Amino acid sequence: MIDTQEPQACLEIKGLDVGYYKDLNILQDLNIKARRNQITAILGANGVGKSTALKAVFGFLRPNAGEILLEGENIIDIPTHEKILKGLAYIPQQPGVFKDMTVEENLQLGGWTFRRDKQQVRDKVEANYERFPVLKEKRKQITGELSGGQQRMVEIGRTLMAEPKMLLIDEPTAGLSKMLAQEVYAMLSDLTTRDNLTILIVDQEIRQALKIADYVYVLELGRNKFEGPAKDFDDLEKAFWVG
Amino acid sequence: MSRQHTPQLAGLVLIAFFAVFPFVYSANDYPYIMHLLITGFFYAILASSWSMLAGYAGQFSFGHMGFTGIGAYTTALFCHYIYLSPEATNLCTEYAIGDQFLIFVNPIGVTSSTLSQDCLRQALSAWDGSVQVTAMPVWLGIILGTVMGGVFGLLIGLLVLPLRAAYLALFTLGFSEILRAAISAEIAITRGQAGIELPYLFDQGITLFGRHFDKTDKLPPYFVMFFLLLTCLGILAWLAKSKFGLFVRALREDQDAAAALGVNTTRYKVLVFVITSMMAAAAGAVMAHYVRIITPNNLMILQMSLVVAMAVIGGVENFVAAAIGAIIIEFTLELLRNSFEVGDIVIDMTIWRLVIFGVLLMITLRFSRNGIISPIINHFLRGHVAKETVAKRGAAAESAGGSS
Amino acid sequence: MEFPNIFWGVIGWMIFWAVVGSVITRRLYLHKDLDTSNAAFVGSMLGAAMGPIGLAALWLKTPELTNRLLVWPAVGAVTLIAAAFAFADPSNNCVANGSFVASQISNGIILGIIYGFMALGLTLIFSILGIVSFAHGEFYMIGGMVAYFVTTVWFPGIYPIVGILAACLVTFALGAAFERMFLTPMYDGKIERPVEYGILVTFGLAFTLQYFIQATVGANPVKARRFFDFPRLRLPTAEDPWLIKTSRGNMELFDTISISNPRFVAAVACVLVLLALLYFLHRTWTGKALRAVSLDREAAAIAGINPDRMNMLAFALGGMIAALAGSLLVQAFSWLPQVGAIPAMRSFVIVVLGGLGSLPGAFLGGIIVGLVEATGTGCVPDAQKAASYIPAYGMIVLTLTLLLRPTGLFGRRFSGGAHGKF
Amino acid sequence: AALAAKCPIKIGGLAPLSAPGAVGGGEAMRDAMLFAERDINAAGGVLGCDVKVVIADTEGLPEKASAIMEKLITQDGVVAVGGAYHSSVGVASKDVANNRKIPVVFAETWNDTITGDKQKYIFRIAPLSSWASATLWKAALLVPNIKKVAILTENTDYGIPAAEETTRGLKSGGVEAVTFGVDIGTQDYSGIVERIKAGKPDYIIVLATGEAGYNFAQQAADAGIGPQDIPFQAGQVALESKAWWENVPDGNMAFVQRIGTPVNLWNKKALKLNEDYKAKTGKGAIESYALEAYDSISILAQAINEAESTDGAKIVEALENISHEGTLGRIYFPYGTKKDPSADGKGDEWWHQWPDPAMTMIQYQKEGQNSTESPIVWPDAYKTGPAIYVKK
Amino acid sequence: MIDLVVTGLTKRFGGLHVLKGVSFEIHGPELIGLIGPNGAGKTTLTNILDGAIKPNSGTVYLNGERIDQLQSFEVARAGLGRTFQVTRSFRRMTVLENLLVPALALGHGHNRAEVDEKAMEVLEFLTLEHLRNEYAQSLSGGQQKLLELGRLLMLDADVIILDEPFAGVHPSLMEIIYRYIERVNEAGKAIILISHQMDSIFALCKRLLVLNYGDLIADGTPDTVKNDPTVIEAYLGADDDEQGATNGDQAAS
Ligand SMILES: Nc1ncnc2c1ncn2[C@@H]1O[C@H](COP(=O)(O)OP(=O)(O)OP(=O)(O)O)[C@@H](O)[C@H]1O
Ligand SMILES: Nc1ncnc2c1ncn2[C@@H]1O[C@H](COP(=O)(O)OP(=O)(O)OP(=O)(O)O)[C@@H](O)[C@H]1O
Ligand SMILES: [Mg+2]
Ligand SMILES: [Mg+2]
Repeated sequence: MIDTQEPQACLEIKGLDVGYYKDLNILQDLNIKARRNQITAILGANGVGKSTALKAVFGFLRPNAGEILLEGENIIDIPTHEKILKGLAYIPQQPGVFKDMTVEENLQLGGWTFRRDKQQVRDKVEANYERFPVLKEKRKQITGELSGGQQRMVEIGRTLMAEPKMLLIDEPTAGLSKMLAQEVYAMLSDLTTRDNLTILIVDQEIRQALKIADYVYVLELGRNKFEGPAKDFDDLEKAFWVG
Repeated sequence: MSRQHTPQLAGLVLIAFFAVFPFVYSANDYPYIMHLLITGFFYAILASSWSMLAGYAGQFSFGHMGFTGIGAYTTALFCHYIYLSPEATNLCTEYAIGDQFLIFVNPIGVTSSTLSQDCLRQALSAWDGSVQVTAMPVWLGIILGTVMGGVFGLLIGLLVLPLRAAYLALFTLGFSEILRAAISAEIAITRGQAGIELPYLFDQGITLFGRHFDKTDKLPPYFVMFFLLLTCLGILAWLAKSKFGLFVRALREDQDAAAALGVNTTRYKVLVFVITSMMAAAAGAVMAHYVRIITPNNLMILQMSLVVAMAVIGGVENFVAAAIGAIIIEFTLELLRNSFEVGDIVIDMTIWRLVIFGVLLMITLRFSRNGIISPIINHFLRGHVAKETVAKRGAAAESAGGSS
Repeated sequence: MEFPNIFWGVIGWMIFWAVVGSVITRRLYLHKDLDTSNAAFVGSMLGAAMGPIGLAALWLKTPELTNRLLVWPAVGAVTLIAAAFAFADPSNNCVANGSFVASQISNGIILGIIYGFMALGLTLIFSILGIVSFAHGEFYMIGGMVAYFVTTVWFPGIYPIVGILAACLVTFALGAAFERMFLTPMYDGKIERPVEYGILVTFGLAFTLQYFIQATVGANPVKARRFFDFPRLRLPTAEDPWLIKTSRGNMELFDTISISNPRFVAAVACVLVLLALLYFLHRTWTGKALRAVSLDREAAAIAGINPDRMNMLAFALGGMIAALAGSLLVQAFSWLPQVGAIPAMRSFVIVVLGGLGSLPGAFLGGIIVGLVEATGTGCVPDAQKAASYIPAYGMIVLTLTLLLRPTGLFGRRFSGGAHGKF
Repeated sequence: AALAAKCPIKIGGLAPLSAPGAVGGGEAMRDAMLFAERDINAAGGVLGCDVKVVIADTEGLPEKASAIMEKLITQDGVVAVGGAYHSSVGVASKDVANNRKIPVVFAETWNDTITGDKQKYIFRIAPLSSWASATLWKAALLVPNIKKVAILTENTDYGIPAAEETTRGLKSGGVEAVTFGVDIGTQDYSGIVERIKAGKPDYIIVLATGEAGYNFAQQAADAGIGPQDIPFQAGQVALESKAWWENVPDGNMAFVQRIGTPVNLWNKKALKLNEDYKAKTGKGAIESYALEAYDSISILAQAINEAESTDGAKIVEALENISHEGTLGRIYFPYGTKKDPSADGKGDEWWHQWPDPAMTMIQYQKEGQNSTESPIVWPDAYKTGPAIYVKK
Repeated sequence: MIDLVVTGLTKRFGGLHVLKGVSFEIHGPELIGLIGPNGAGKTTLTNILDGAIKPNSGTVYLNGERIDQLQSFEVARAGLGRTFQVTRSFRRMTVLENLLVPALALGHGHNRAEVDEKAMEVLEFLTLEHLRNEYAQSLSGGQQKLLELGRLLMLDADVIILDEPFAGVHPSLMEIIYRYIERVNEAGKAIILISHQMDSIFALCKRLLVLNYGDLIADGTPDTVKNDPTVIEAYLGADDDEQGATNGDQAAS
């Protein structure tokens, strides 16, 4: 899946400064490029600002400086709820399923943007049940009653409903059993090849991430530290977990 | 330097102004203006104590007016039903205390034709003037009312301990509603909506500044209410400055963090209820003796909303601002009473003034959340802080690089 | 009351064991490493219902506190109070007069439905915006006023439904406009204490609306004409015995329960609208989006739902529900600018009782309050005071509930969204 | 100094114009008092000056009332005060006026205590509560086979004493009465109605004012114990016929107590006022408290003229000697400083009290009937038609 | 002599078993690192020690006094202080007032001058003295963290638990926190340091506790802990087949 020639960037973060408080920038001059149809991983110790970067891209935080380009268009001023219309999707670190609603309702809400087309919504929900057969059995269950892993599936499924071109995903397998985690990773690779999705993944499971990623960024305290194709990182593994 | 002291100075000027006002003002409407001031002081006590409760301690209670009712009704019932007599009536419930008898008059309700069932009256007419019965001293009633306010404050404070913001507001609202319903319903004792009458604050009049004032004169109650206000403000100021103020604000900001730093949050939460309730009760008791009649309507949500609005418009996080706001609003609402005509259309301000008031409340909240008075005070008190910070920042910037 | 000692004796006994039960059960469950969230409630109810025997059984077995254990002891306690009352006051209408009891219960339920419906609007607003709307009663009042003016003053003889729709429309627009103008600053996190801000600013709205209506409409009671007449019915036959008899303005069931037309129409309409509302919330896209926002704002935004738009919708809808209740009741009650205060108070009690933010809680809370009020009004022996205390009955139940379960009866299972934050 | 008064001469008019006061009543009184001002000025004013009636909102709150009285006297400079609706307002404000030596003629404050302490400057043309209740129970005792009466009363200073007096009166006639108190503002009476129904009363008396009076009557009618089912005496608000028929479509056969002379005996003044009032307010007929309010102002105007002074003491003197042709009839005050009520063996409450405001009982016998056209069924002196006692 | 004895702490939230019998002891001015994956129960343990929540079973003794059933403020007065993972400064109080709260809570109020002096000294140490009259809400995130540490200094507790003090802190402020920890430690206090930042932990701590989903799986010097296979398995989430790759010297980087 690794192309030989440099693929065009789908999402590009340029010189981003972001913070939660007015004069403390968690991220400083961050530069990241997510290449089309590839998986780009962002790695780094806890608290370096990986999730913050994704939140900023998706509009939950307003950057103090820098640009965020999606297909060359600056998306900083697009409100969060319209990002999905641009083909940008996000799965946050804290699970964000609607716990009091059924699995099916959750999935349906993923199709909010094309809700007028009922047939399409139905088809996509079915497609998701194919992707996650467990969910089909539990379609009428309240999502809050599912296990953490299954909730994660619901969330991924819901996000894929809108058929984004670009997916931001934050620690997709945190709290999942190893088996499930493997499946999720397999699915993510699958998505890039089969569904032509571009993925920007933040992860702590370094080994797994390196296995599926094409390109890797390593952050340290809100700044770029290393970057390079995943295959170059084999020996640097140990450097990651101590930041 | 002087800027920082401007508010204090202004405060002193204001106090001096109110202290001499009754002596220098002599226009025709003197009693009316005095009355407005007394009422203004009354609301100022309520608004400032409520701002301590809601603004400082974050306990957003809607039951504050209930406590004024408790204070007022305690003293009213006390003065209404209890007497001292040198001789036994043998009709009323009575207890010998030394050579006197403590007489509890039986409640006779509101009907005038039941007056004959009043045991004390019967006894008095039997004695035919040979025995002098003494009424209870008003000050004792006021003190009792205050204490009772504290007791109820303690109960409510304990009851609402686990409640969060919205629950607290709704629960306290309900509390004052129950109180109102009970007072309205227990007519035999409280005389319900007919209202219970109270003796004058100074039934025999009083001699002040070498002058005798009749019981109906406005000056003595003016100064009583004024000193009560000053006392309350004094206590509040002292509390706010002392560790109490620090602790209640800390618990407003973050209860767990305050507890982790050794603050007994339960105690201070209850204490702030007790103290502010006592202030409300004291104000209610004095006011009741001044107005000389108290009805359950005083506990209506409308009255509470007035206090809340006054505190909010003044500035709920500064009790002085809340107090000033109360006095200003009391006057504004009175001034707005005057209807006027635009061409043929009579604008009846008796009603429109409250519409205006509601709009003012919303606009203040929307655009100046700290109220109208408190930003002015803060401008003087805290204006220098920014300058100071900026000045020192340059020097400190290097060592505290992160803050750049 | 003939034997007050029996009654108060039993009550005293129940209170004693309820206190013992709540305190010790909680300690015990904590100590035994079990879930304690319902321990106080179950302990107190079991203590009240079955005294030391029930408590001993509970303490020995310490079972998991399922819903069954939550409900049955509570029912038992209520039954015991009722029994004690029956013994103490055998000649009371509530004990001796079956048809009276039936009518009181049906009255309580009908009123409860209407109360619950109103409270639903309040709780809807709370679950999505996280604020308690103090202007709820004023929306109710305006709903009635609009319906009155449309059906009786401006277009007499028009279909009543037009008036109701007009009321909905007006209040919906009003709610939406208010939300845009005054509530939006709450969402950007700039307001330190949004709960209090919400209370105060809606309070200002209430003030403004009430006096605005008084200034423009005046203070004479008005009332809309009856929306529909009942057809004359006598079932099963024209001869007695019959089950249902109706006249134009009244319906009588089983020769005992009589329900007035406006009240019946209002309750039926409330139930219908409630069903429609449930359909809306659970079956339509917008409804699902509303619920989604109330559960998790950020996730909803990620899915493409505009949370700000949903806030506006929720506030407008909540106000509209109150107005709908008002427009239905303006044919039953006389209408004044101050008319909203009492139902608003009632709604507050109900939503706290049911658990702020819980839709089923609001509705069941409404019925509970309706029944409690009916019981109080009907059974308290002193006729003069029984009705005077109506505002207090619900509060007493509420106080007890809050002492035992600070989150109300139906605290949300999976708290999230605004409900989780405040 | 008699004619040196500043023009215009101001007279205060108390009325509740915002909640929690009874705003409906207040607005009626305000309108009537403004008519009084118009009529006095049209007739040449007072002491050569125009009269200005300064309307003041009491909000129905006693503590506001004393403030308002204070304001009227000291800021607006009124020389006398009329109006007032709530008794508690009267009780709270009378001392202020008395101390400032400003005469007050209270219009609709029934509570006996207002004149009971014999204050020099306090007059009243409203009926005494204890006495008004007598008409209630006396009329009730005429109901055939009456054994049990249910009284619905608002728990206010008006309702409770009236209920108690009525109960006592009924008991003296051997009739049992049960009183149901309700909080003002209550909208739903279904529980109470059921309870009253279960008690199977022979007669129902409503002593609730405001919307409560309408709500209860209609809800009772819905439940089968309305005016068409058993003899039913509605509250004062039923006199406002237009509102009555709008709010209580099933209000036929209701009895209502009226204060003031029956319409057929109305003088020209009353008739004219009624017409003007109807035209201005769109109501069916003028309420008795509006008439009282009107008279309270015009009697003061006459007293000032007769005293030839705006001095309080002189006005009081004039009032004590006055004979005023008002809309309610001839108004005079037999007891006062000249003659103590005890001289006639009467209680203190008769001090400065108009002794004979007429009290009648009317009955709506046709649907949509105007209260002024309904037959007077009691007392015999005014009777224009027989009462119809419905029976199930 | 400082003496914290924790025995058999368990805690459940509903069905979730967050702590499963945690025991350890601290004697003297130790500087201990507490590490473990996200959700291991570190903050919960802190909350229990602090008295904010009650354990289902187990005991905590501080200097011979049993503190596990005490309320939070009593624990604080008994000599145990903590910071919060998410900064919890009193936002609408000035920096100075923030510092005064613990001092006055301990009852040092009668000697106000001394308290003020100490507060100023602390502020100076934390380089916040120029901000003393600013509201805490106008401080940056990092400065608020410092402020929280400052409050702990004023509390003068014997045992201090720092919950992720380095999270979101700029390197230059990190220096100050390092100095802070040293200072407190030198003053004879025990510190429990919770952090995900391994280099800081290894640089500062002489003893590590490793918590893994409710179990205390290791307690020893950094070196032994680092090479403990259970720790590596649990914390590094290593695949079994690649376990060998992780036993290098992580502290080096
Ligand atoms: N009040 C609570 N109710 C229910 N579950 C809780 C509660 N507090 C914590 N938990 C759960 O307990 C577990 C341990 O949480 P804790 O905060 O102690 O972890 P931690 O070790 O501090 O993690 P981190 O490094 O992410 O801060 C988590 O699964 C958390 O969800
Ligand atoms: N809402 C917030 N308010 C203030 N500070 C925050 C907030 N969220 C995160 N931070 C701070 O921002 C920094 C970066 O956090 P972020 O969540 O981006 O880390 P991360 O790299 O994703 O870590 P992890 O691997 O633990 O998820 C942390 O120091 C954190 O304390
Ligand atoms: Mg993260
Ligand atoms: Mg933690």
